[in-house]
Amino acid sequence: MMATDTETGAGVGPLVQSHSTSTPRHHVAIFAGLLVFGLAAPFLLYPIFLMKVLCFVLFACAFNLLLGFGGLLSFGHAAFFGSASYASAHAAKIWGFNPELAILFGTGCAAVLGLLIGSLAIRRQGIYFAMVTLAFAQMVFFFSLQAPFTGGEDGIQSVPRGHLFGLFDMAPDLNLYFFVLAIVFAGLLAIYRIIHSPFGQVLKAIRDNEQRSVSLGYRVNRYKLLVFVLSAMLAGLAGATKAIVFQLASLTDVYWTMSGEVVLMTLLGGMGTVFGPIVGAAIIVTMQNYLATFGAWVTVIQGTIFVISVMLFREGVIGILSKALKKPL
Amino acid sequence: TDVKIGVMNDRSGIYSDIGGEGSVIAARMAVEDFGAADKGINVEIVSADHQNKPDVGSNIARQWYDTEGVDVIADVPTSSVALAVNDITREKNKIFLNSGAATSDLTGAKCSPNTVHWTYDTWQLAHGTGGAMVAAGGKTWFFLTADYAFGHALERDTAAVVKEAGGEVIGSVKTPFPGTDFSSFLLQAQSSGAQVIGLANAGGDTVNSMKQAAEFGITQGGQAIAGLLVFVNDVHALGLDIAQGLVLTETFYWDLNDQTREWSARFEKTAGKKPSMIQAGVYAAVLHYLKAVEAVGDKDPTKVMAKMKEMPTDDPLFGKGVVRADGRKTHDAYLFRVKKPDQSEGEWDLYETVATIPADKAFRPLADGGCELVK
Amino acid sequence: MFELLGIPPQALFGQLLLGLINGSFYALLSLGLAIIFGLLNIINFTHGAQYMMGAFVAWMLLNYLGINYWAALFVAPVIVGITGVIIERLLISRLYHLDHLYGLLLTFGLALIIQGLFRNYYGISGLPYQIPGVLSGGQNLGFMFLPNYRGWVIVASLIVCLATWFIIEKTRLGAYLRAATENPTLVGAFGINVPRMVTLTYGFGVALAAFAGVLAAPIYAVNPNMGADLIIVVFAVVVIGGMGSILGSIVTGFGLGLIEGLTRVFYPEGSAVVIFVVMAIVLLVKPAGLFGRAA
Amino acid sequence: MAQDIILSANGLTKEFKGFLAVNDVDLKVERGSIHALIGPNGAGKTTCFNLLTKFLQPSRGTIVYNDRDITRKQPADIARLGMVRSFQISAVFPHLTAIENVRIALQRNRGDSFDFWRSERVLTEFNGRAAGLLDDVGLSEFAAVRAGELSYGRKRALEIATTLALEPEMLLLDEPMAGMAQEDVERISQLIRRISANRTILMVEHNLSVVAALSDYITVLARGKVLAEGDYASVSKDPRVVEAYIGAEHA
Amino acid sequence: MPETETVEHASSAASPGALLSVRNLQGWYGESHVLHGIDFDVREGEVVTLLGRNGAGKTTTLLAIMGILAKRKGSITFDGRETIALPARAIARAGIAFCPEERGIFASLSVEENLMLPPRVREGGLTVEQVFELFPNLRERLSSQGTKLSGGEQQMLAIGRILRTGAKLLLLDEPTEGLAPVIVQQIGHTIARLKREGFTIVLVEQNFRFAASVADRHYVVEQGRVIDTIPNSELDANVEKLHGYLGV
Ligand SMILES: Nc1ncnc2c1ncn2[C@@H]1O[C@H](COP(=O)(O)OP(=O)(O)OP(=O)(O)O)[C@@H](O)[C@H]1O
Ligand SMILES: Nc1ncnc2c1ncn2[C@@H]1O[C@H](COP(=O)(O)OP(=O)(O)OP(=O)(O)O)[C@@H](O)[C@H]1O
Ligand SMILES: [Mg+2]
Ligand SMILES: [Mg+2]
Repeated sequence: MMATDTETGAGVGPLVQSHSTSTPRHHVAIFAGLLVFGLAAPFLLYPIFLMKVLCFVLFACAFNLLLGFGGLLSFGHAAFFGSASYASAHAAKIWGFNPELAILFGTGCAAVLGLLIGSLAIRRQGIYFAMVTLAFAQMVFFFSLQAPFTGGEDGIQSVPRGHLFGLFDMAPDLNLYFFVLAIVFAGLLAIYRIIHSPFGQVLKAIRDNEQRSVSLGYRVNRYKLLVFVLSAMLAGLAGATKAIVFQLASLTDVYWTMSGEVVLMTLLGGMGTVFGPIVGAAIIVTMQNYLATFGAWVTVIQGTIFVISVMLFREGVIGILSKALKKPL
Repeated sequence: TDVKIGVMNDRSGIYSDIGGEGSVIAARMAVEDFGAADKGINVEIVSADHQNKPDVGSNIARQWYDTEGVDVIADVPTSSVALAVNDITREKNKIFLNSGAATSDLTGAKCSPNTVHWTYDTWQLAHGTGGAMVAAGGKTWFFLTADYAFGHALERDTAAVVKEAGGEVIGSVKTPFPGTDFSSFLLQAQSSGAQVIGLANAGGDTVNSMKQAAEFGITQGGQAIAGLLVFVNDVHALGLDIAQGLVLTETFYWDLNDQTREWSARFEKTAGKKPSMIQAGVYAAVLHYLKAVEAVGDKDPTKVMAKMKEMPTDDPLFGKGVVRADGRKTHDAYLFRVKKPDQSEGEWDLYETVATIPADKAFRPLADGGCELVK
Repeated sequence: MFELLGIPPQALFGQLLLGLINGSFYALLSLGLAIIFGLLNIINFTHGAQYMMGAFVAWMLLNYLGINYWAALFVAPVIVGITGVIIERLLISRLYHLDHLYGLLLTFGLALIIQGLFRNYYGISGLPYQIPGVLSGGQNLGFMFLPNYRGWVIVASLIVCLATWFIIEKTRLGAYLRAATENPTLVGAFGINVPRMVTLTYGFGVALAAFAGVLAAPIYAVNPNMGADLIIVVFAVVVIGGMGSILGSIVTGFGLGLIEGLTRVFYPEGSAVVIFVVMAIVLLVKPAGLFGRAA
Repeated sequence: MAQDIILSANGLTKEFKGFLAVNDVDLKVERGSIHALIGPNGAGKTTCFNLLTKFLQPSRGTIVYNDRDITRKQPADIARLGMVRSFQISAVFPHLTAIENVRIALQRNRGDSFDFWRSERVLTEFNGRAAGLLDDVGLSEFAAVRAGELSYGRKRALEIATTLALEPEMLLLDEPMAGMAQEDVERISQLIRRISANRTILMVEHNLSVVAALSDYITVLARGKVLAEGDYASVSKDPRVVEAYIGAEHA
Repeated sequence: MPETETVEHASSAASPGALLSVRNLQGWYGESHVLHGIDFDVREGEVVTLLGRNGAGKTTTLLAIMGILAKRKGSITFDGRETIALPARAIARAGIAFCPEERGIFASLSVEENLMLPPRVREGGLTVEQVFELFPNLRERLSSQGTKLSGGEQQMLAIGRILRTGAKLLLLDEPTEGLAPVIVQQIGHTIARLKREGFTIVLVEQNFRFAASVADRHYVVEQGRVIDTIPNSELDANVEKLHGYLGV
C-alpha cells in the first residue's frame, strides 16, 4: 500500500514504460509509415495546415523529451518556441537570411535561452521547477511585448519565405512543405535517439530516484541541464520553422497559454510515449482548425474534450493503445 | 455568379459583443436586402473566430482563400489581425472589407489595393473626440493608454490633435492590457490635475476604467473623461449612472434617423440587441460590394474593387459616401454625449448628438496618409 | 520613466493603499488555491472561473430573486461551493491517485467550459452591479479619496483569511488535512473519512473564490472573463508564499498587492510582470517559498 | 603494522537548529577493514553517513579521504572518488528493471554518459556483469522485474548489487540487513565478507550478530558523541554500551 | 462501539471463539495475484506472528485486513462482523489499528501532531505519558518535524501513535526493524504488557528470536498461503522445520 501510493503519487512514473535495449522493430515500421504518410499527405490535404501540424508535432515531442523522459514539467516552453520564432522571423525579414539560416539562428537563440533559464531552473524541483520556468517565460513574454523589434501586438508580419540555400523558391506551399517535413522528421529521429541513448538511460534513473543517482556518482544537474537545453533547442526549431511557414511571429507563440497547450498535446497523446505527442499535437491542431467555425462555442467544446479525455483516456491515445497492444509505442 | 463571404472576428473574447455573431447577422441582412438571389448572385456566408490573435487570423484567411474559395473577408476587428489579413488578401488578390479594426495604417503606410476600410479609424477617433474636447475647453490632458499597438496609436494621434488645437498633454500612463484594476492609474491621473482624462483603450478596459473613475469620484472632482473608442454596447454595460456625461465619437448610432431606426429594429429582432457601428459597417460594406459585383457582372477582385471605388456608396446606415483611392470609406461622424439617467427613455436610449462632423473633415485627408496608391 | 522624486509621498500612500486592496483579492484567492493544492494536490485552474461565478451568482440573485448584496455575500459562496462539491465528487475525486498534472488538465477544461457558457449567455461586455447603499461614497483621507467599499474589501478579506488560517493551522482538523495530503490511505486507516473531508475542503476553497467574486462584483464589471488570466498570477502568489503554507499565501497576497501597486507608480508597464520577477527571485533564493517548509 | 587510514573525520559536528545531532566526532577507518558504527536510535549514525558522503554539510570539522580533504566536495564527486553509500530507507529506481538498475551503476564507469547521440545498444556489453551481480545477491530470477514490484527485502539486496557495481574502494552501508529475512541475512553477510577482501566497509547495523560476526572494529555513538571504540568483545562488555544500546537481556 | 452479538455468517468456517478470523483470503496488486488463500484465527488477547521469507505476502495480508489493499476477496471477520467489503476507515473505527512497514510518518506534521493524529476509537488506549515512558526519545523531539527523526525514532513514533487509539487489534508490520537492541527489548515488554491488558496483536516479524519471545502462535506464510501453524510451546520441537521454511 504505502509503497504503491508513494510511487504513483511521486511523479510521472506510471505511464512511462521501460523500453528494452534494442529498438523495437515496430517502432521502425511506425517511423517508416509516418514518413510515407508525410510524403503523400500534401497531395490529399491542405499543405499549410499540414505544416502547422508538423511544427506542433515537433514542439510537443521536444516538450515530451523533457517531461516524459526527463521527468521535468516545464510550464514555460512557450519561451523557447516563441523566442526562436521571433529570432528567425527577424533574421529572415530584416537581415534577409535564407530560410535555413534563419531557422538555424532561431534554434540557436532558443538553445542559448534554454541554457540561461535551464541553469537557474533545474536547481528546483517539481512544481517549483514548473513555476520558475513559468516565471522566466512570463519575462520573455514581457520582453517580447516591449522590445522594439518584436512589433508588440502586431508581431513580425510578412516574413519572406525566401529561397532555400539561396536556390529553391519556398513561396510555393509544396516546396516549403517538403522542407518542413525534412526538418521535423529529422527532429523526431533525433529525439528518438536521445531517448534511447546511454544518456537517456541515465535520465530515466534520475527521474526515478534522484538521490540514488547522486550517490552513484552522477552529477544530476548536468544531465538535467543537458536535456533541458536539448528540449529547448528542439522546441526552438519548431518555433523557428513555424515563423517561416506562416510568415509571422506573434505574441501567441510566447504567451503562457502556448506553454499550456503543449502540455495538453503531450498528455492527450500520451506522455512518456514515443508517438503520443505526435498524435496529441495532430488532434489539437485539427480541433482548433475545424472548431473555428463554431464561434463562441469553441471554448466550451474544447473544454469538454479535455474533461472527457482526462476522465476516460488519461493515459493518452497512444498510452491506451500501447497498453492494449502490450507494446511500448 | 457565386460569391463566398467570410466574416472573421472575435467571437469569444473581449470584442465579441461589438462584432461577433452580430456581424454575421448584419452581413446576412445585407445579402437579403440586396436581393442577391433574385439578381442571380449566389451568396454564401461563413464565419470564424480569430480570437484577436494575428496568427489565428492569418491562418484562417489563408485557408479560406486557398481551400474554401472565399472571395471576401469582412469585419476583422483588432488591428494586428487586420494588418495580417490585409497582407494575405493582397498576396492572394482577394477583397478585404474591414469594418472592425481601428488602425489608420490600413489606409496609410500599409494600404493595399485589395482593402476597403469602412467604419472608423484612430485618426478619425482622435480628431472627433480630441478636437471637440479641446474646443469645449479641455486644455490639459492625461492619457490612460492600453499598453499595445492600438493604445499607443490612439494616444499618439489624439495627443497630436490636442497640441494642434492649443491644448497640452501633461502626462500619460501605460496600463497593462487587458487590465481589470485601473484605480492606481486613475489616481495618478487625478493627482496630475489634468482637465481631461483620455482613455486610449477599448472594450472591457474602457468599461472598467470608467466604472472605477466614478467610484473614486473623479468626475465629481471636476475632471472630464474622454472615451476615445467607446461603443454603444460599452455604454449599455456601464449603465447611465456611471457613463453619463461621457463624450465620444461614433460614425453610427441606431437612433440617428428613420432609416437607421428601422434597420436596427430588424437587427434587434434576430440579434437581441441594438447594432454597434462595426456591425452597421459590415452591413454597409457587404451591400456595396454586392452592388459592385452586380455592376461588373463578375466577381474578379480587380474589377470589382475598381467598381467599388468608382461607384458612390449609398446605404440606409451611413448615407451617401465614397471609397477613396487609398481604400478609406468616408462618411459623417458624430460627437455624442451620454445622456443622464432621467433623460433616457429606454434601455438603449443612450446618446444625444452634440455635433456632426462632415465626411470630409472626419477622416484623414487623402494626401496625409502616405499611402503608395495615392500618387 | 523612473520619477521617484517626482512622486509626492501623499500620492505614494494612496498607491500603497490601493495595492493593499488588490492584495486583499490576491490573498483570498490564493488562500483558496493553497488549501485546495495543499490537500488535493490539484492545481485548481477552475479557480478563476469560480471567482467569476461568485460574481455572477451575486448578480443573478439580485436580478432574478431580488436578494441583496449582504445576503449574496453568504448565499453565493454557498451555491458556488456546492457546485464545487459536485465537481469534486463527480470528476476530481477520480484523479487523486494520479499525477497532479491530470488535475490541472481537468480543471483547465472545466474553466474553459464554464467561461464559455457564461460568455454565450451573458456576452462579454459585462453586467453592472451596484455598490450597496451603505457603502457608497467614501472618505477623504487627505492623501486620497478612499471609497468606503474598498475599505470594506480590506476588512472583509482580512477577517476571512485569518479565520481560515486559524482553523487550518491551529485545530485538529488542520492536522488531518495536512496528513491526508501526504498519505490519504494511512489517514483513512486511522478511521478518518478522508474522501468526505477532501470534498468539503474543495467546496470550501471554491467558496472562498466565490466570496472574492462577490466582493469584486461592485468594483469590476461582472464579466465572464474576469477570472481568466487571474489564476496564473494567483498561483504565482501561492508559490511565492510557499506551497501549502496558509499563512504564506495570505501574507504574500497582501505583500504582492503592495509591490504591484508600487510598480504601477514607477514602471506601470512592468506591473503585469513584476509578480513573476519576484517569484523567480524568491524561488532561486528560498527554494520552498517564503513560508514554505523545506521538502 | 602501521595503521593505514583511508577515511578520517576530525571534530565532525552537525547542528540542526540548535540540536546537536553529531557532536565533535573523531573517526578513523582503517583501509581494508570492516568498521561498524552502532548506537541507539537517533544517535547520529545516519547523519554521520550523510556528512561523510556530503549529502549534508558539516557545521564544523574536516573529513579526509585517501589523504585528500573532501570536506567541501559535492556528493556526486564523493562517489567518483570511490566512496559509495547505500541508504537506510531502500533506494532503487522503481521503474527500471532489476538488471537496468545495476546497469545504471555499471554505466557510470564508462565515464559520464552525456552521449545522447549514441544508441543505447552500447550498454548491452554490461549485461553479463549485471547478471553476475544480481546472482551474487540472489536476484537472478528477478532480473526482468521492475524494481518497484520487488518485496522490501529484495529491494535491499538490489541496492547492494547496484552499489557493488561501482566497484567502490570504500562502501558505506546504512543498515543493510534491515527488513531482511533470515536466509538473506546469511547471504548478504557472506557477500559483505567476500567483497570486503579488497575494500573498506563502514557499516551501520542494529543486528548485533551480524556486527559481531563481521566487524573488525566498532565505534559506538550515543547522543551524537563517541561513547566507546574497540573490537566487538571489548565494546559489548562496556557497561555504558550495554546500558545505552545492547540492553541487559541480549544473549 | 457497542459489543454486537456474534452473528453466524455464510463463511461457516469462521471459528466462533476468534476475535479475528481470516478465511481463504485472496489479494491482488493490479493484475498480479499475491495472496492465494490465507487462513488463520486470532483469539482475543493473543499475540500471533506471521513468519515467512521476503515477498511471501505477510505485509499484503495485513493490508488486506486493514482494508487498504484495493482488490481482495474471501472472508475476514472481526468481532463477529464481516469486514472484507468495508472501507479502511470503517475497519479502523471497528477497532483495528495498523503500523506500516515504512512507518508512514507525516512530514508536514510535527512529532506531536503525528502522535496525536489517529483519533481514539475506544477507551483503554495508552495515555501520551505512557507512550513517552515507553519511548523517551519522542518527548525530547516533540516539536521537531516528523520525518526529521532518525529511522528508529520514526518507528517508535509509528507504534506510539496507534497505542493511543485504544484499538483492540493491533497489526504491527516489522515493528523492530532498525531499532537498537535495548529498544527491541522494550517493545517486547510493551507487547507483553499490551497482551496482559487485553490487546490482541498480529505481528509480522523477521526477527525470529523476538517473535518467539512474545507470541502465542506462529503462522508460516509462503507464496500467499499459510502453510503451517506452530504453537509457541512447540517451537523448540519444530526449530528444524521452521528453519527449513525460512531458509536459515
Ligand atoms: N534534517 C534534520 N533536521 C533536524 N533534526 C534531524 C535531522 N536529521 C536528523 N535529525 C536528528 O538528529 C538525530 C540523529 O539522527 P540520525 O538519523 O543520524 O540517527 P541514527 O543514529 O541514524 O538513528 P537510527 O538508528 O534510528 O537510524 C535524531 O534525533 C534526529 O531527530
Ligand atoms: N505494489 C506492488 N505491486 C506489485 N506487486 C507487489 C507490490 N508490493 C508487493 N508486491 C509483491 O507481492 C508479493 C508479496 O509482498 P509483501 O510485501 O506482502 O511481502 P512480505 O512478506 O511482506 O515481504 P517482506 O518481508 O520483504 O516485507 C511479493 O512478491 C511482491 O513482489
Ligand atoms: Mg539511521
Ligand atoms: Mg513486508
